[in-house]
Amino acid sequence: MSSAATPSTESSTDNLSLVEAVRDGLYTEMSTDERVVVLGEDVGKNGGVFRATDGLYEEFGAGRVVDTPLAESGIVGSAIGLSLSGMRPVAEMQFMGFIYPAFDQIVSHASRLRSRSKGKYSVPMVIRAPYGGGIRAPEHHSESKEAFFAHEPGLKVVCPSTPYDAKGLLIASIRDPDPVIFLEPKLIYRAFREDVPMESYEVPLADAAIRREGSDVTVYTWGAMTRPSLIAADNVAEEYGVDVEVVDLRTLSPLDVETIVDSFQKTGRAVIVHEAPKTAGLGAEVATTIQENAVLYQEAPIERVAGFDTPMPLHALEDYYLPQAVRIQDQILETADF
Amino acid sequence: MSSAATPSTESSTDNLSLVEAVRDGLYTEMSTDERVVVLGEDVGKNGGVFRATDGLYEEFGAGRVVDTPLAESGIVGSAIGLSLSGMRPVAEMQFMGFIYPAFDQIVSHASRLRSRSKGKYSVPMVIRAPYGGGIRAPEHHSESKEAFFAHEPGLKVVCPSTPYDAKGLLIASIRDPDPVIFLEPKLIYRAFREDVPMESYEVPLADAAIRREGSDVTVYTWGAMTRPSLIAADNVAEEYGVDVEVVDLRTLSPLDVETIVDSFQKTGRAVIVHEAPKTAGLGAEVATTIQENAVLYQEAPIERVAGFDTPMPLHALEDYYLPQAVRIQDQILETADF
Amino acid sequence: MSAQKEAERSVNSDPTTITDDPIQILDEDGNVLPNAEVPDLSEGQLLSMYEDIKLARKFDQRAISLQRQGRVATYAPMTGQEGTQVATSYALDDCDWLFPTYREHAAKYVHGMSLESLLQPLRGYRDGYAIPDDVNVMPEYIPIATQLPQAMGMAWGHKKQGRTDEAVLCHFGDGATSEGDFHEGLNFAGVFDVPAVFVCNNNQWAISVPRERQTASETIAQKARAYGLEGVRVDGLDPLAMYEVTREALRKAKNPTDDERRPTLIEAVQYRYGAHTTADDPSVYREEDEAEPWRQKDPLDRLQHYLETEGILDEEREAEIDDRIETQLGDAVDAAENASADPDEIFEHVYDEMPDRLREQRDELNALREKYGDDAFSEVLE
Amino acid sequence: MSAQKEAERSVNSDPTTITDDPIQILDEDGNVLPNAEVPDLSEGQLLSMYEDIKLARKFDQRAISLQRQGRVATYAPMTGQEGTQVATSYALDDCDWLFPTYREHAAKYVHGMSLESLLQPLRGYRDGYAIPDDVNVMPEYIPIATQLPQAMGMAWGHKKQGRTDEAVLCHFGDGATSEGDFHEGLNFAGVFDVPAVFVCNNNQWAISVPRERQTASETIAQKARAYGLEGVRVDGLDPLAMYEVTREALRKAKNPTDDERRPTLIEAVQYRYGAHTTADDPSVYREEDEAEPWRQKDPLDRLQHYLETEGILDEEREAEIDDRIETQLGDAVDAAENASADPDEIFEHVYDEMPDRLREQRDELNALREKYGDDAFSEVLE
Ligand SMILES: Cc1ncc(C[n+]2csc(CCOP(=O)(O)OP(=O)(O)O)c2C)c(N)n1
Ligand SMILES: Cc1ncc(C[n+]2csc(CCOP(=O)(O)OP(=O)(O)O)c2C)c(N)n1
Ligand SMILES: [Mg+2]
Ligand SMILES: [Mg+2]
Repeated sequence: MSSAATPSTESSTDNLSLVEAVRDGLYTEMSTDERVVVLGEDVGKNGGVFRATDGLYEEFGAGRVVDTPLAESGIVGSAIGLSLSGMRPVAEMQFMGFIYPAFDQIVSHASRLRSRSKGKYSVPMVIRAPYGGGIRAPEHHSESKEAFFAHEPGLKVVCPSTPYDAKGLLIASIRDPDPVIFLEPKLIYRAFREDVPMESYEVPLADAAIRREGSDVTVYTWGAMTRPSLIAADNVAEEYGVDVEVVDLRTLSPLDVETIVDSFQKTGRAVIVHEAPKTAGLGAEVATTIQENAVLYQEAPIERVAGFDTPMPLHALEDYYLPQAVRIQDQILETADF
Repeated sequence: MSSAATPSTESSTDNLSLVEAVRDGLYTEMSTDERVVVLGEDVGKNGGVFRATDGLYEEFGAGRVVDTPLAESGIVGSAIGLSLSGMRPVAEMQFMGFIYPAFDQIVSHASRLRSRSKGKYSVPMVIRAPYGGGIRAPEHHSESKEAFFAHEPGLKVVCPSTPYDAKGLLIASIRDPDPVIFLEPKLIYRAFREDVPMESYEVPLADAAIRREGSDVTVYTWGAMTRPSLIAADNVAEEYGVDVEVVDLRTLSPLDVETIVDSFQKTGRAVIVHEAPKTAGLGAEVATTIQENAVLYQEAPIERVAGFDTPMPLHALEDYYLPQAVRIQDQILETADF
Repeated sequence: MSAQKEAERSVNSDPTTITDDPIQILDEDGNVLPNAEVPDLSEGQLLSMYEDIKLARKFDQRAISLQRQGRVATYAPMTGQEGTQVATSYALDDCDWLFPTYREHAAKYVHGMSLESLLQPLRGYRDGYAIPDDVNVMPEYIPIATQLPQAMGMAWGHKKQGRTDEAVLCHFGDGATSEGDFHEGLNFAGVFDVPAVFVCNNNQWAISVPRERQTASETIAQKARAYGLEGVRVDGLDPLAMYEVTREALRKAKNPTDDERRPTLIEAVQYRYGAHTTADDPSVYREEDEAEPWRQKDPLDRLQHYLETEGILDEEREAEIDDRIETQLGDAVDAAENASADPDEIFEHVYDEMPDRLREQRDELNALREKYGDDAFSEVLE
Repeated sequence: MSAQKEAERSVNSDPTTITDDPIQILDEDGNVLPNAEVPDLSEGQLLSMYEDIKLARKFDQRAISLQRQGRVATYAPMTGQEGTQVATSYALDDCDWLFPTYREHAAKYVHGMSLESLLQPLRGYRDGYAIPDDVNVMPEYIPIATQLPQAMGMAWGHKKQGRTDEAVLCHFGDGATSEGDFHEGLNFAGVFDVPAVFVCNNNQWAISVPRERQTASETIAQKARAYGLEGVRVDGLDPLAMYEVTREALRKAKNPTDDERRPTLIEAVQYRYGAHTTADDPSVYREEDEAEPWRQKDPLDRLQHYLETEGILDEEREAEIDDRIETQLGDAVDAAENASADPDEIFEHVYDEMPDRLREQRDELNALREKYGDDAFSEVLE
């Protein structure tokens, strides 16, 4: 099931940042499937507050790249209706912290129309939202609440950590027959570039990616926390000879249990890293799943390095809130030494 | 920390069902604290669709028992404002499935006003909601999503399983300086009666209750699932001689980690029972907390008996969805035999 | 304050607005009002409209009695509101879409759903929501007002695809007008000018909360102005007026003239004769006799009177109608009572493809059923 | 359709409404309009109102420049809107409450907050939200429109406690009118008739979305009718008109006559001269010269002209004012730049009493800081 998603070796690639890859994914799908429409606040002329829809309005026109009124329940609710009419809406929530007014439409309807109608109606649609902290943003702009959506049956939850995956996962999400919450790690929107094929490709919504192979401890993470996890892994390898495997979950719901458990059976030790508050975060599900499936392999408590159980502080203190390499590293060593 | 909350031995008691105890808790607090106001849909003349506010309108008048327009965000938002003005609002959500329109007010504001203002502003308030399935209710009327609220820092989440606790926890919640989500197990609203002191008393929002002592396996549960857990415990004791401890968490956030871990250190085996969907439910947090704190005591995988990762089926099938004694029992035996 | 301001303010701020009586074609007794024109419906259509309203009323009685016998779960009666339900659905073309609430049983039936399918969910089976492919009805909406943005979105999609001949008609109650989704849905409808008709079934009550405590606005129709839309008040107990107004709103939705906007908010002024649902006891919060003036305007009686006056309906026809209704209802109840469901259904259609974890959960459940038998699961938990 | 219906419909449905020009006292040049009466403000009050508007403008410039230098984070400018902000806060009594958004810096300042406290959050420190006890200002509201139900609720609480002399004034933008919370808040305000004034700062833009795409209603003031409330349109660049209208709305909120309802929706017609925030580039979505007609009506210029004409302001006074402003701004920036925060703060005030789990998390963090030093935490993650 798992596959280390390396950029394809196609000749025609672009060197893209993660946010550019999101844009490219939208562009690619809109070019080939006219059912795809993008809607949200400031996604049109303005090209999105993070430029994720840059140029799409000029390319596809106001009918397919739609600036809506400022109303998230209206955006998601009308996207459900668009989907029912046969379109493939991609709705943008400007920040994950502003998805809550749409919560009812998402959990009461988008997630359930298929099962409510015994399969007659379905709402293929994508809700994109930049999530997470670390960019000195004001309050409410740093939310990371993937666990809310992972707890709701009928939704898929996806979170890329590389430009290549961002494009491939987004395309797969748009084509997916089920509603997908697509969380974009805005901390690394422009942090690095990667060669991304110009043509269309999918990264399947089923597989975690092993970002680094290792045999002593597995770090499970996703999105923006993948990078500090990899840094921490390199550091402990170099300084302490601890060999860390880093698993990037990529699809947060449904989870790729096989890859998660396989890695643990190899290492017997796990650290889970996420920036959401620790309590009742997705880390708890990963830890529980591991020990349900592989308790006999377990050699140390499965630990979480996570955001604290507090609101995100204002930016002067946010570096203390987010799991930094130093925190991850310290935990890896403790877990390795248990 | 833990205390088996047995009815006090006061001479003046009433024999009350759980919903009557909720009503009595409201009545008691409203009688002594005029800041307390009750608001919601149909809570006034109608006395609440479950009669949880029966007679309060007649007793305290339309100014303190307020029928609001049909708008949950308006109810919670205005309750926040009432609280800021010095009142002690108790807002009713008619069913937990209808709390979602108010989600933004709860997670973005009620939970954070204290920390946002460095302690200047706070919003002591209670949001009551009947939760859970099993009463042949229509769609959306059987939600059990306590995990959403347990994941949000700044909120407390409370869930009684007995009439005595319902009254004492509700009074403690109303008096608590922080916002409390108070989930009422409507399946057992009228299932049994218990002697409940007529006067005012608090059951602290900090302590889990050991409902049954045992040494082989601990079952962690709350609310409506406490009863089938106890039935299962009795059955396995009788039929297989397995000695089960049943811990009723009562306060779901913050968790009473001490009681949870103490019991596990005694039994080394745990089953968690909840009716919410399994994935990313609160059971995952309990399991993870246990193994973080007591992995060396662990003798079997910690297992969950939970709702399935599906929407609640219509009532013809809901008995298969909810954890029944038979499912709990089977899991207890498997865990005991591991 | 300056005189200028004074003057302007009085224009700007006039909080009083539409107090007009709702549009009627039939008077309270069922006579055509002077100057009113009856809609262009054939005798056959008028007769079958009457039959459907009567069927709706009998269905209601049957469902309530089934509930009392414990044979179906909580039911939301529609007596008094059948006129609006039937007439609005008569105004629909087959290709139009219907977004109903938990109360629009008759509206769904007229737009193509079987009586049996209306009963199935009440018996706990989903089949009634697996609506046939050629029937453009959505499963009922229970979370109040959530259907408005969705109906708006579907109409928007139709417009984007050039399918403006497929309009969307969305029902909701007076209570629903207080929810944020009412506002967001109608505001979007105004901005994107979509082929949709929004019908507020103002039955004066949202469970126990009377219309006057729901909003301080004098009418619900006037709320349309907040969205730049047309708002129309109609006598919801006058099936002919409801038909005509809805038909005209649908015409405009599909084919507006240059100075018309597509969407309309229709306030259908009605009364909920009975309980909110079979779980509700209205005597706790309202006077029994409050219903009287409304019953005087009963849609079934009025249409009957009109049809008799016009010589379209007579005793013989009435008897035929009653017979047909009895047979239909009997058959529907029988069929619904024969429904059954396999626990495997719980796991199906959650996703297009069943995830591994769900498959495991299903298999575990089935293993337990095998081991302990189905009876072990039907233990009463309470 | 019947003539009767035709006639009724035209009354019921008229979607056109208030197109009047907003209320003004000063014309675009700052001359008092014929028939207009200037509000009852002393020379000293008028002068200090002018000074505060000027201070607001300079504060804006300073904050933008601090942001460009990387000394503060994203800032939401208010140039063009200071007139409304200052005038509405002048209309408040000290005991009244202010619910601001991220843009009402000047409104907060006038109602009692220090300049320094406005800058602290921009530097990442919460102190600016720990508002002094005698200052009735809420921390700024960022999730759009969420403040309306809360402001309504506080006013409701005051009314319940007989404290109707403590009114609540709630700010929000034109974009905010599309959110469900706008609707729910105003509808509750109408039903419970609370002492609150709702000020929509219609600055024509919600980031890149122009007012016409936000709603199809012609004015925002007319939305008040959906709630049975009074809606007033005012020239938001006319500080005297804004003061007068707000003052009158507050009077009515606290002390309505028998035929008045307490709450008012004020649409303050303005223009956002600059960017939405310092992270925004308006040239992408609007023409630079669109601002021109608005700049012609600039509140600072108009008040200056008025005060000069009245002989209240002269060069000397202007110079004094400028000096004071410079000193104040310099001091505020210095003070804000000296702020600091202890990581322990993260864990404080989440609950009244710190739960064990939080205490542990705090202790773990401090142990790590001890072990690795604070620098290890300031690694740039991107
Ligand atoms: C969001 C939400 N809140 C509360 C409820 C519970 N509830 C069901 S029906 C109802 C009253 C609805 O009144 P109205 O909109 O007037 O429709 P009616 O029932 O009168 O047809 C309420 C409060 C719900 N279904 N959804
Ligand atoms: C619920 C929510 N959605 C989106 C945003 C992002 N956002 C911040 S300001 C803004 C525009 C607000 O426009 P308006 O209400 O007109 O106020 P203005 O900024 O013009 O003062 C948006 C979309 C937000 N803060 N909250
Ligand atoms: Mg109603
Ligand atoms: Mg604006």
